[in-house]
Amino acid sequence: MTVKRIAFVQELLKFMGLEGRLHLEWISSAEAQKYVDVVTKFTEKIRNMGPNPLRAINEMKKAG
Amino acid sequence: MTNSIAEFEHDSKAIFVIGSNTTACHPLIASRIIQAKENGAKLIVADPRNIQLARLADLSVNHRLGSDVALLNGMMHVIIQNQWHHPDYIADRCEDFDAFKAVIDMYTPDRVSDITGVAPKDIIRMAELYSQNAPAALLYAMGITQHTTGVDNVKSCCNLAMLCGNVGVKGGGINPLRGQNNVQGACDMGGLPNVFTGYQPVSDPGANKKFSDAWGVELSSTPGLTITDMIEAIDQKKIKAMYIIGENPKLSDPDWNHLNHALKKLEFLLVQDIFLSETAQSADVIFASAALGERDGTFTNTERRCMRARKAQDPVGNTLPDWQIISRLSSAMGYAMDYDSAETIFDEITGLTEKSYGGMTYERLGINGLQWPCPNPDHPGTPYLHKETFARGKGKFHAIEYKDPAELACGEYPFLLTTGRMFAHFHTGTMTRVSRHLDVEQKTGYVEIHPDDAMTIKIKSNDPVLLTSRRGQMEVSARITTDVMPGNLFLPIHFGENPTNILTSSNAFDPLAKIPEFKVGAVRIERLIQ
Amino acid sequence: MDMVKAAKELLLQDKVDIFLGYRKLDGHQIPHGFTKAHVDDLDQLEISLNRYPLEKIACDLAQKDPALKIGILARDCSQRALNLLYTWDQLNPENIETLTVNCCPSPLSTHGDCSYLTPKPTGDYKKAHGVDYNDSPKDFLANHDSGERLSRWMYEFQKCIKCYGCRNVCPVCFCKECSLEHPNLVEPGVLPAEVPIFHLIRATHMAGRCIDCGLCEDACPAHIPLRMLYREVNDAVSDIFGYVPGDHIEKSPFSIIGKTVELTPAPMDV
Amino acid sequence: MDKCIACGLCAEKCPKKVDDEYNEGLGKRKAIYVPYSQAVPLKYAIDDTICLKLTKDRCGICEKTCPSGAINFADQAKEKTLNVGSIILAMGFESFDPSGIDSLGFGQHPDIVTSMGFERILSATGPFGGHLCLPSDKDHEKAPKKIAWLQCVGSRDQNRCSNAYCSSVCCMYAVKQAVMAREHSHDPLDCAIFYMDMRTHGKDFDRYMEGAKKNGVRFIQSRVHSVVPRLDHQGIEMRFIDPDGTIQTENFDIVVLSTGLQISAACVDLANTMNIELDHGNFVKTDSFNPVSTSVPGIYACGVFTGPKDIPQSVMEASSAAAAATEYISSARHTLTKEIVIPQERDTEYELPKIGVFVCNCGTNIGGVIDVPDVVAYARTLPGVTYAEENLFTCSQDTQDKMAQVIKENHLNRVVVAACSPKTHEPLFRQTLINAGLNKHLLEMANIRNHDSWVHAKEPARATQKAKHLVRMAVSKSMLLNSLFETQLPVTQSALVVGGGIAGMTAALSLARQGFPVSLVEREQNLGGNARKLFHTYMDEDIPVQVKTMIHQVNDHPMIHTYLGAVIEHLDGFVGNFNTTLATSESKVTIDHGVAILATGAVEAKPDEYLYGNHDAVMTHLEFDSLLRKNDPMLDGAEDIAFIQCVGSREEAHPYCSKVCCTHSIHSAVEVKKRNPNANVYIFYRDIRTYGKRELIYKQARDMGILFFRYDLNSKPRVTPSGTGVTIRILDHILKMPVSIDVDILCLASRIEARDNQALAQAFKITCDSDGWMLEAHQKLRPVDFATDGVFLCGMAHYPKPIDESIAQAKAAASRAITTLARSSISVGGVVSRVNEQLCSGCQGCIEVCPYNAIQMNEKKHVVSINAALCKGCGACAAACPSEALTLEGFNNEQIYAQIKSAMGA
Repeated sequence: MTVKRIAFVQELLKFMGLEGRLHLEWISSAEAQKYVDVVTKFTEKIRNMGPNPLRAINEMKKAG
Repeated sequence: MTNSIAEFEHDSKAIFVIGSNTTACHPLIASRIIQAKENGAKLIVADPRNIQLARLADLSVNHRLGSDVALLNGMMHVIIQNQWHHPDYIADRCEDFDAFKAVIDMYTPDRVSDITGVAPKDIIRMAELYSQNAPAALLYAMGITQHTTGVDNVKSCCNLAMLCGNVGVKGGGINPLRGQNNVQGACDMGGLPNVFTGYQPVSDPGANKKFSDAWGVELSSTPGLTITDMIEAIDQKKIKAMYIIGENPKLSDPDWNHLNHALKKLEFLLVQDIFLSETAQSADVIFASAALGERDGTFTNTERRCMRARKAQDPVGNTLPDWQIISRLSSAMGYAMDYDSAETIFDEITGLTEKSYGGMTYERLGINGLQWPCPNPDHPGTPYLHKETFARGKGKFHAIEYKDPAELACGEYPFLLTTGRMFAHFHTGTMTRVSRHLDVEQKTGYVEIHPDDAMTIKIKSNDPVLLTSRRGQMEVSARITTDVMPGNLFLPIHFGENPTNILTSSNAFDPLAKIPEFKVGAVRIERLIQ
Repeated sequence: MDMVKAAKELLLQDKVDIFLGYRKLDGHQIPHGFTKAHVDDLDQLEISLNRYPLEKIACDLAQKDPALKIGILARDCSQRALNLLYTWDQLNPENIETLTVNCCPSPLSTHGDCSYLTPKPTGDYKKAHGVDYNDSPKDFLANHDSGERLSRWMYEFQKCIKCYGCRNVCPVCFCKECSLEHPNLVEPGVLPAEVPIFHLIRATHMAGRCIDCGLCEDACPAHIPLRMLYREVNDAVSDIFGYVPGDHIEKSPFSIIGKTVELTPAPMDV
Repeated sequence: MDKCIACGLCAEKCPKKVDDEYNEGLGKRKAIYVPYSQAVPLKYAIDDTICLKLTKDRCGICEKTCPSGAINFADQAKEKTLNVGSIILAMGFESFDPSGIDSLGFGQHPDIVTSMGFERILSATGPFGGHLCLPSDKDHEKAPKKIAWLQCVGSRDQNRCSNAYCSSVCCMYAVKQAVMAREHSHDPLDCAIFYMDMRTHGKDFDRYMEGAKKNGVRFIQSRVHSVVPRLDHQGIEMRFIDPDGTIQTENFDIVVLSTGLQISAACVDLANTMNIELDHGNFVKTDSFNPVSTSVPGIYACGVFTGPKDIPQSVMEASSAAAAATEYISSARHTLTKEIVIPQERDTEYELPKIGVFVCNCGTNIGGVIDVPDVVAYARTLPGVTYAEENLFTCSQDTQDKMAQVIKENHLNRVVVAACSPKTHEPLFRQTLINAGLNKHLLEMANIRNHDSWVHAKEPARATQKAKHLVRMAVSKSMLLNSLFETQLPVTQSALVVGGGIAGMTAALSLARQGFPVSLVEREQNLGGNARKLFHTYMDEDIPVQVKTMIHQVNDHPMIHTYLGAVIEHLDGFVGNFNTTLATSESKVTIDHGVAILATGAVEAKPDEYLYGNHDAVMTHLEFDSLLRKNDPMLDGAEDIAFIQCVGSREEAHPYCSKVCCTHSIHSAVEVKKRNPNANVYIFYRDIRTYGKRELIYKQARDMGILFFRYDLNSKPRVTPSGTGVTIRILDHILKMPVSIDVDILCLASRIEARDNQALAQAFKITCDSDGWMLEAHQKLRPVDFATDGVFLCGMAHYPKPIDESIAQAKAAASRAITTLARSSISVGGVVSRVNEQLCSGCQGCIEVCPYNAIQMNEKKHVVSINAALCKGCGACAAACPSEALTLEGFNNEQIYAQIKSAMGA
């Protein structure tokens, strides 16, 4: 169910121009290293993508 | 409104919205504005708050509360300086231009900027957008009128429209957006102290005779009192009994304390409403009236369109349509009214209001209604006014100087409070707060405060705060938002538990129109320790 | 007229207790429930292009009286809506009789489209800054980079005046409590409706549910191209799960846990 | 031992280091140590052979370091006498030590490791922290590019060692290691497995192997000749003969020796002491019909001690041994139990939240990194918190008592424990709340150890900050906690067993012998199932005779009621309270039962190839067994007999191994050869899968001159009629030439096929996998349970298996069933979902997503309802509900949002 929902929401976010900001990974409690790798990699990736564009839009009260 | 709603979408090349939070208060007019925008019209928004429409505007400015005259004068200054005005139109159709220009000449962008807080370049750009995209429609609402300078503000709007030849033009005009669905109709029907239907003055002997003859009684030729005056009169025991129909002054009139004090002095209060409003709760007798959908009748909306409202079901319980209640009361008091239907009344109205309603019948109103003036049965109605000439003949330019609002921020009351509507509720909430969906949207009152100010007084979102004005004190929770400018607060008017009129002043009103200054007042805000 | 006769028959033969259609009243065409007691009202039955989610009225009626037999004037979109409502057990197909009207003379009708919605005019400003009503989701995705997609949709969402018209008119919105009114999900009391979460939540709820009738877009006073948004949502569902809501009476992929669809999470692309 | 709280300070300070045997010598441990990180109980022990204090009376630093005074050098091994009714031996195995085999080079190069060693390398708790690197690289950085696995090291080998048996598990673990190594590796990794026969006969194992092949793991059929570390230190050279017969040389970075399983000398000694009979491989001697019984009554064995086997089989046998052991002493059940006294629970519903926060130092586990006093001070400032304190060890018994006291004195009504994982300690702290008179669900934990101090040991300041965040989140959630209540439902203490084959009968007998009434349902008119048609087991036990005995036992047992010719028509209820309607040809019966065991078995598929059905000489196993049973004259006339393996198995349509056929064919071949030594017997196979002790009859068959021809899926044998016999043509894989053989009888090792269990699955709310086998709750750890509580499985309904395994599984199912049956009531409620009927639209999306079938539709109200007895509190329904009508108690949206909001708004 989760993978279905995530796959869908990823598509939706892509359509909205917000791709890459949602990621799903299964990590068991025994896979500490994988957890660290995934979280580090994802954090790095999001950091490289720059600040959340939605924040800018919601603070932008005036157009043009 | 001089013009029609549909024109904004199809005909206007520029739309200037000032003192109107259109998406929240007139959403379907806002819909037209959005559509106009998407069809290529320029949109200019001037409002002390960051309203939603500002996000879509080509240019939006936040001028200081109460600085409308200065802003408009500043725009006109720029227009005249740049020869963007319409000298032919002015020469042909208007008068008193020179005196007006003399005042305008003094409102340089720099000076206006000092008063309004709007950058000179924005003033210039506003002037350009408005004057260089014809026809341009000017829209305003209570943000213009609810001031001590309300009449001045309106006149300034008119000046601007005339200056650019925008009056009497399809897609242009001066368009005050009415606050209720039928406030136009109520005024048309003489719901004012000084006129009969169709603005025929009670003091005009011809009109007075016409109505006296029609109704078989001699009518007074002295104008009555405005609400503001009435409260004073009650206070002075000049008025002892009051009959209130479909209004909730306990929440809508200024200075709650003063009003309550006065209402207590009444010997008899009769309220007629569909809900048990705050005012009805203190009545001696209540007449329960039928609601929309339970009665026939007409409404005349903001674009002067008179439309039929049809009964869909019988009134609930023993409620009656207002016209039947009034008829019975009148009959009981000795003046027999025996109308058999709303249509009979409408026919009497059209017969006595020849110039504007004379050509209307229920049959002609059909689905879409008719816009007055519609003087005879063949007249198609009038989408926009002042087409060839102004109603009064020449369009009069008024030379208007900027005046400060009655209260300014000071050491003791460092914040300026403005009031208004929010999108989920209507007026005093009698009708909307009983809707589950709208209640979910906003359950109770709040005060909007800028994040910088919130930081200064150390409050977080939803923290309770205490508001104090020269009239009274009120507790309310804070909503932190950049929708208001630093130094300003905004309080919605819908919530009886946080009545804005505890804070607003009844002494500050427009000298002519007597409209209270709901839009500016000085207050203090303090954090309430939990 | 055949349709009037057929509807009268349904009522007179007690095949249905109520027949939902449109009636002309004072020049308005409004939804109306015709009953056996007033069977001659059916002479005023209107089969114009007017649309209203009659299925939604049917749901309300069925909720009050689950045994009520309901007849419905059904177009292509109504049929899809009904299928969807059967799927989600909001209506019992055994209690529903439809009289089909072909409102879609266009060849597109077989694709579940409705020619009544002739291409909508899209203003220049909107074309430049917003989303064209008539663009296809795939073209939109192909022709705009992600920053532009974002800004265009945010422009559209910022127009929202939170009238809830899209939800209220939607024939397949049947929840008793709506997530859009949940203060933990969408900030209440502000305009525009919280950007973009309000519309994304609704889009998510439309996944595997929207039957593309276009009523929401017709209803939207802010001219947000909702139909295109939900089309994309359905395209995604169809691409990922091969499911087209309203096509048949079958469960949505979001309500089935089993192995119907094998998916693995997409790898993280850096 | 009671005092040790496993803080690890002692081991940190201990100066003495030795090779860590747990990590196969690849790492070091101290003289005071925990054998491995998941050890239970988690207590430190002193190795008295190397401890400086104990050997030389020096050092003693651990005693000074220990914060809880748990070190006792004077502790001595003590002898204890226990009086017991039965004994279970589960002593496991030791891995074969390949040091003695020169040609494999073990010990000559660090990069030649045993499979156990490699397992440690891949493990996160292993010597390199789960980082795949060359053991020879001191920095543990250099990653291997090529790894080889050598199968059958210490198994199927009487030359280099004396382990003639197959170790059963090595093929599968080698494939697993290869797949995992590739997953661990950042760069492309070449993995090659050198094998004789790939024995991946377990459930879903073949699929896994095919997946590995597809993903590029190489499988090379070859017995490796020699493994030589290269002199130039460029890896390890391997020489082998490829399937074409060519000698090849290939270099690898790591060579893994897939070492077999064997029984340790200590185990052999113990068995001898107990007079337990062992077989040639030193495994406990058992028979197929009593797979967990030793030769001594009352002593049972399970796991590898009775023969090589994998985890699921070991787990099954363990339950099975438990059943056998309790059968023996069932009259003593409940004779030693004690009642617990619980204080009256306080009603806190109308109290304002008074939150107590207990922050644990966990010795230095937390306190060594996180500034605990700072966290406590911070906790005091949080809204709702009226009490906060610091504990050295929150989980210690005295702290527990103190906590209960504090809760009572301060009238706390919410408790937040900031310590370790709720997984291990939540039950303990819940008990503390119970002891303090609070509802046990008014507890919230913040895991500041596993989630914080352990992972951020190098950043103490930020770890403290994070601890504050975690505490704040827990506090904000705890504010919204409610008391949750459980109710008791009575259990119907009887069982339903579906299927009257060997498995079903075994389960029924086991339950009945332990005093529980059983209803045994069989669809046919007689008991026995497939077993009635079989001949002998591979151990030469006469199956029909044994089955007859079993049927008698069932029929004679007063606690078993057998329904023949009956099918399940309808089933209601849930664990402890099932209600089943059976239909026989004459009547319908309704049975109340607390549990159900499904043992519906499987069937032999009818082949659709090799002339089956078109030629009298071609038959299946069951048909051939019938000839053997009846001493059919057809056998006497047969001079040439052939068997074809994998008929319909391990193919695209049926990608599983039928598991029993290799042994069956070989056993039949041997039987033929015994009866007629001159007969020519041929077996056409793909991999011979005579796992475990079965390997011995494979050897016997070869010794007797039975001929084996390997074929692969691309070149299956072709069979054509030739008179009364048939001709088989095949490409010989050694000669590379077509061979044609005329035979009188061709026996096809036909696939074993699952029955159509759809109706049953629907009734019992269980699932079947894509091959039709019933799906157990967990393939390794819960092999006889279903996800649905109170329903168990055994026998071939689960997967094809021989009689001994069926019986073991049947006893295991009985054993698991008794965990429910032995109780008079079950608790229901607590962390379960709840329906708000006002909000439910009756769309039933939740019903579809509930993996436990705990949600029903109430057609009358058009809303759903939750069966708290079935709900496991997974929350899938709450997530699926579009209108938030469903709430998971203890994890409701408000609580989760409160936590998130608290996390975001620092």
